[in-house]
Amino acid sequence: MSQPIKLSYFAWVRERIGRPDETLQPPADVRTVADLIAWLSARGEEYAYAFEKATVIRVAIDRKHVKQDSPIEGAREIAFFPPMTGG
Amino acid sequence: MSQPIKLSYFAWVRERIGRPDETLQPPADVRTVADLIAWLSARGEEYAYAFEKATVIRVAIDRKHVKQDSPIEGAREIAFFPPMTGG
Amino acid sequence: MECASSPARIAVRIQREDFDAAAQANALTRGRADVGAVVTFTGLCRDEGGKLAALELEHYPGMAEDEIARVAAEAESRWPILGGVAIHRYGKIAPGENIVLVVIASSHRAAAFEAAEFMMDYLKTRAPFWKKEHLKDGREGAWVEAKDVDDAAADRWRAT
Amino acid sequence: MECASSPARIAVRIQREDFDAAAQANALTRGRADVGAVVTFTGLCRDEGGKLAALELEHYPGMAEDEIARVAAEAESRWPILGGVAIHRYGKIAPGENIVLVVIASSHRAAAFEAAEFMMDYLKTRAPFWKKEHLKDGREGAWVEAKDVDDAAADRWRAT
Repeated sequence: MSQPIKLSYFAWVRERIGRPDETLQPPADVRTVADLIAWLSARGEEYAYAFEKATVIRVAIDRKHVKQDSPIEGAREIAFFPPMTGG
Repeated sequence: MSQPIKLSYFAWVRERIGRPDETLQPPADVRTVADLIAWLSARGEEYAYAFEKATVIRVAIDRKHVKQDSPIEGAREIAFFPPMTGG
Repeated sequence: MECASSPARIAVRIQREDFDAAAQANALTRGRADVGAVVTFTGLCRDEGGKLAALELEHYPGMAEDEIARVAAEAESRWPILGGVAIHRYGKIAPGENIVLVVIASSHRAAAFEAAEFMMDYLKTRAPFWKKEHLKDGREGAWVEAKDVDDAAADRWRAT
Repeated sequence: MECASSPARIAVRIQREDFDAAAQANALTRGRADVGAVVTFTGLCRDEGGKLAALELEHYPGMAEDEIARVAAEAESRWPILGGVAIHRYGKIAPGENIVLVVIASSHRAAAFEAAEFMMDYLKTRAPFWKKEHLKDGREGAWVEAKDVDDAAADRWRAT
């Protein structure tokens, strides 16, 4: 039942993973943002490096900030990035 | 021993007294700002009217805010005015 | 008379180009006499004691606009705001250049000051922008780290 | 090296003429790259729902400058200020026109916001200016009354 999701990466998360975005279809047991981070981290060194301090990573689902325990069901785009430093 | 003092009035204090400034020589027993207000108030209706609510009147000696219990000795200029409404 | 939904009072723009803070502020007061206070905040790129050649500002297109609009909507719900503008630049920005602008017009000064400071505090911790340093010696510097003091500044608006 | 006394960083002017807020703010940042934040406050004459033709601002010449300079000196002692301007107009001012300007430049936004708001709060309760209303129907209105809320705004800076 899982859908393909566009994943976007910004700042040093993007640099570490080596691409700005990609579309992946996580398995059905990946239910929350935290599950998704764990699943990605197991995909390769670049992901493990990007998410090595998973708790500092900020996440947005469909362009809204969410917490890591948020469910990802129905998400079209999930973005991962460091704490913001604009302003 | 008392010296002539320039008295300045602003806003509705000026309007009530009917002049912007004057130089007066209060008697020696007028020692504080409050004494001066009482002495002026006894000089005529216009002063009594200006100082009818003496506690709201603000006072500056030589261009610095002072309280009504401040001594006036050595003052060259004493100004009386309502609470400020600039800004 | 139909009841129209109230228009957004704070305009939000994300752009590469510089902005003219004065023109933005003047546009908010032109032809009206109910504005008593305008607070303008301009954030500029510092050279960090001479070591910085530029800041590179990365942003999340789409979400950056949305998130600042959400911050603006919250400001409008908390203070009586007559008009406002929030502009955030992206791309390479040299020391001395503008990065961000918030202008708030209100009848009274406390609302204008508070809303402008609230917008900046929230924008700093919620708008998806990231700064990377480019150093004068040609090296690519580090990503600027988020500061706890900025989180604390944003948090204090929750108590009210 | 001789130790020179530090020059006043916040310029104070009392004038009848209008001011150009943008020119004042730009002058503070021109040619330097250590300013990270500029907060500009402009206070304008409101028409009070259409009833006001003008405000007449009376001031105490000499003391007005001195008192704002004292407020500025206190701001400089409390916050790391890189530059600033405070301008207060006097005379007859029509609705929509500028009355007062405070601009503060600092490295960081919290200092710029706080110092500008402090200056305005103190200036409102300590600078010797008085406003008289002139009404649209030709009548001379009342002297504007001082507000308790302004005293409260100034008082809160004492707790810090």
